[in-house]
Amino acid sequence: MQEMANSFYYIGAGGLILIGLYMVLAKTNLIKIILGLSFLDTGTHVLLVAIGYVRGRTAPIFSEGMSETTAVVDPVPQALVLTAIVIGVGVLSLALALSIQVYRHYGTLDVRNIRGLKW
Amino acid sequence: MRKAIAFLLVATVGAAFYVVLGHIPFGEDKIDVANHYIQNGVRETGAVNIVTSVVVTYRGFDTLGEVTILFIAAVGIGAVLFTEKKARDEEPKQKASLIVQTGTNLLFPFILLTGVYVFIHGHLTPGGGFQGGAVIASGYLLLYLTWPDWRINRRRFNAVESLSGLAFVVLGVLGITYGMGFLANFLPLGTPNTLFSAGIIPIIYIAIGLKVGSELAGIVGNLMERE
Amino acid sequence: MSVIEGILILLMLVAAVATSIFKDLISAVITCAAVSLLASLLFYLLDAPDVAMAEAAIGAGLTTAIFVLAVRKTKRYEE
Amino acid sequence: MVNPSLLIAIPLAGAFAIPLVGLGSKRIAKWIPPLALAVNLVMGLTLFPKVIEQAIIISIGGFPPPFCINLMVGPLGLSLGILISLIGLLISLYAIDYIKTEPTEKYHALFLLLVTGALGIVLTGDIFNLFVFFEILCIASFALTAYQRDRMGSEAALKYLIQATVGSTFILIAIAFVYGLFGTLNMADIASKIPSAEPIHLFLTLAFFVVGFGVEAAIFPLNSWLPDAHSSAPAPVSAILSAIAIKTGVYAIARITYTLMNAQGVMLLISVGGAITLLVGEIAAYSQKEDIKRMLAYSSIGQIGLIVFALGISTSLGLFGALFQLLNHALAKCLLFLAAGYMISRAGSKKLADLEGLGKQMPLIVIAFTVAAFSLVGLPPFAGFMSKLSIVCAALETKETSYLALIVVALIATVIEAGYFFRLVQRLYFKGDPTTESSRPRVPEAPAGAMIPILVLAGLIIVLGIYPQLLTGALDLAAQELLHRSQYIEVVLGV
Repeated sequence: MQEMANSFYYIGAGGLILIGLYMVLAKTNLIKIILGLSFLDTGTHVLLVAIGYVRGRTAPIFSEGMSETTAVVDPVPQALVLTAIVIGVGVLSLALALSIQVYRHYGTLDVRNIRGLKW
Repeated sequence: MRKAIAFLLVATVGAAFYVVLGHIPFGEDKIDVANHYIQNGVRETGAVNIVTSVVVTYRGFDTLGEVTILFIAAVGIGAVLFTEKKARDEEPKQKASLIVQTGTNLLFPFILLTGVYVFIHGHLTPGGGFQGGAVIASGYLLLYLTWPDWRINRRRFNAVESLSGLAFVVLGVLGITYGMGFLANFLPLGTPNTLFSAGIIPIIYIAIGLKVGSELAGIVGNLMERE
Repeated sequence: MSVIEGILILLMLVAAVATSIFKDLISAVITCAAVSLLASLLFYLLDAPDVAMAEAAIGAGLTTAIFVLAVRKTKRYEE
Repeated sequence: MVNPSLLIAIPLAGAFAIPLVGLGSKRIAKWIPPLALAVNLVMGLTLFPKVIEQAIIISIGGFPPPFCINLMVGPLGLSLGILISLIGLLISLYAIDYIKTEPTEKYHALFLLLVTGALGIVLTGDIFNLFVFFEILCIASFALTAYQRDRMGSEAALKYLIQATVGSTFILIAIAFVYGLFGTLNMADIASKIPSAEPIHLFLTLAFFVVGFGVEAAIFPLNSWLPDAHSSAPAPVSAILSAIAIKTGVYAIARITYTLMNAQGVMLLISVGGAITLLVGEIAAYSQKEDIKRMLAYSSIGQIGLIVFALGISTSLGLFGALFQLLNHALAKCLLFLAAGYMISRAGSKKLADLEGLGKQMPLIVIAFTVAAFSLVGLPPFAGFMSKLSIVCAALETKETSYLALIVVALIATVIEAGYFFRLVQRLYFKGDPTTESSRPRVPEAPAGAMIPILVLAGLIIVLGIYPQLLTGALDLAAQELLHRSQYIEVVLGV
C-alpha cells in the first residue's frame, strides 16, 4: 500500500497519458482527438516533474534569507516542462486552426466523413 | 474494431510504463548533473531562481528553440487562416454589457502591468517570460471578448515579434564576440536577489515576454477575427 | 498530505474520463481546463511554482480560450 | 575560425527578420532564405577541413558539457548540415518564382525555419535539444503542408500533425525515462552511463524513441501520413519534406541506436523494419496509376526503407551505403518533386495520363527528371548505382542468412521500382498525342530561378555518379563516427 501511495503521481501521469492516447486512437471527432493530444502533453509534463521531485525539499528558488545549502528539488525537469508547455500550446493552436479550415471545406469534424484522402 | 485496437495499444504502452517507472523511484534523490546547477547556479548566473538560470543560461538554446516554435505557430496560423480580402462588411457583432466594458477598461492596464512585473522579476521569483507573456495575451483576449469588432494593430505586433526575436539572437551572438560562446552571460552579474542582477537574464526574459505576449495575442486574434 | 494529493489525482483522472465521454464539446473543453488546473495544483505540490504558473496561465487559461473559439467556429456537438 | 553556432543562428535571425522586412518590401524579404542558406553553405564548407581532422565541440551558454547544451560538429553532423544547406538553398531559389499564393513572406519564414530545425537536429549533442529542433521542423512542415489552404492540403496537414504529435509525445516520454534513469540529458554523458542500466529498461526507452522518430521517418506501419502530406503540399514543400524532413528522422534513429544506446541487439529488427517499409513503399508506388506526386511520395517511403535497412547492417560498409543512399535520395527526390512541380503546372493536372508526351514540350526538365529517376533505380553511371552497390556488398559481407534473405527482398523491391520509373519515363517521352505539340505556343519551360536548381541537381547526380571518390572519404568518416561511440564520448566530455 505504501508502494502505491509513493507512486500516486506516476499513476496520475500515466493514466492521463493513456486516456489521451485512447482518445486520439479511438475518437472520431477532431476536437476530441485534439483534446486527447492536450492530455498526452499534460500527462507527460506531470511525469517529468514527478521524476524530478525529491521528498522533503523545497522549490529551487534561493530567496532572501535562505542559505545556499538548502536542499531543493531537481530544477532541470521543471525547465524542460516550461519549454514543453509552450511547445504544446503552439501545436494545439495550429491543430485547431487546421481543424477550422477542414470544417470549412467539409462541413463536418467527423474523421469518418472526411475522406478526401485515406485515414 | 477501432476501439479494440486502441485498447490493445494503450495496454501495451501502459505495460511499458509499469516496467520502466517501477525502476525510477518516486521522491528519492536521483539528481546528477543538476547538482552542479543547484550548487553553483547563483554564483555562476546571478539568478536566485534556479529554474530561470537553467531555462535562460544553461539550457538557453532550448528556450531560443521554444520561442521559435511559438513564432512558427503564430506565422503558420496566420498563413493557414489567411483571407485575401478584408472581411469588414460583416454586420457588427454584439458588444458586451456596459459592466464588462467598464471592467475591461479598468482591468486591462493592470493585467499588462502584472505581465510585465512577472517577466521582469523572472530571475527573482517564480515566473518569467512565458508566464508574463501569457498574462499579457490574456489581457488582449479580454479586449477581444468585450469588443468583438476591435482589431489589434497587426503591423505593430509583427514588428514587436520580429524585433524581440532578433534581440534574442543578437544577444546570443554578442556572447560569441565577447569570446564566451553563443548565449553566454557576458554582462556583469551584480548582487543576487536585486532587480538589476543576473547579467543578460532579465534582458532575455523581457525579449521573451514581449515575443510570447505578442505571438499568443496574435494567435488569439487570428482565431477571433477570421470567420 | 498524501490524502489530498490522492484526491487531486483521482479528480484529475475523473475529469479526463469525463472529457472523453461528453458529447457536448464545450463541456469537454471545460473539463479539460479542469484537468489542466488540477495538474497545475499538482505542480505546486511537487515544488514547481514556475511550472504551476505556466500551466495555469497557458494550459488552463489560453488553451481553453483557443479551444472554445475553435468549437464556436465549428460544431458544438459530437455526432 | 567561424563559430559553428552561427550555422543555426544566422538562418534563425533571417527567419525572425523576414516579417519585419516584409512590412517594407516583400520582394526583398523573399531573398532572405537563399541568402542565409548560401552563407550557411559557405560556412559549412570552410569548417569542413578542420572538422575532418578533429570534431569541434561548441558549448552554448559558456559552460562545458554536460552542464550546457553542446553542439557536436563532427563529420556526420557537418556533412548532413552541408547537404541540408545545399538542398535548402536550391529549393528556396526555386520557390522565389514558384510560390505566388499570399502571404508569401510567411511561406519564406516558415521554409527557412524548417531548414533551421533540420540543421539543429543534425548538429546538437543534447537529447532534449534534439526534441526541440525536431518540433521546430515538424510544426513548420505542418503549416507548410496546409499552405495552399485547399481541401486536400488542410486535411493532410491535420492528419500529419496528429500522428507526428503523438510521435513527439513518445519522444518526450522516452526523454523522461532517460532523465529518470541517468539524471542527464547530454548525449555523450548518457552514452557513457548506458552500461549501468538494465537491458529491459533500455529496450523500452529505445522503443519509445524509435516509434516517435519513426513517425517522421515514415517507417512502416507509421507511414500513413506521408503520401497525403507529400502529395498535397506545394512542389517546393514536397521537395524539402522528402529530401530533408524524413531524413532527419532516420538520422535521429541512427544517432540514438548507435551513439546513445549502442543497441547491437536490435539491429536485425531495424533491418527487418526497413526491408518491410521498402517493399510496402515500392509496391504502393507501382500500383499508383493516377497521381504522379503520390507515386513519388510512395517511392520516398521505399527509399527510406532501404536506408533504414542499410543502417541495420552495423558494419562500416553498411553505414557508408546508408549515408550515401541518403544523400543520393535527397538529391534525386528533390529534383523529381521540383521538376514535377513545373510539369504539373504545364499539364494542368497531377494525373499521369495528362503528363504523357511532355518530353517533347519541356525537354530539359524531363531529361533532368529522367536522370534523377534512373539514379534512384540505381543505373550506372548515376550516383544511385554506387550507393545501392555498396549496400548489397555490405549485406553479402555479413554472411548471415537473415541479411541475405533481406537483401533478396530489397532486390525484388528495386526491380519493382525500376518497373514504375521506366513506365513513367516511357509515358513522358513516347506516349501522348504528337499533334498537341505544335498547337501549343513555344514558351520557356520554367523561369530561370527554377531551372538553375533543377540543372544543378542533375549535374550533381551525374558528377557524383562518375566521381564518387569526391565524397567517399567524408562519408566514411561519418560512418566511423556512428560506429565508434567511445571516441564520441571522449571528444565531448574530454575524458
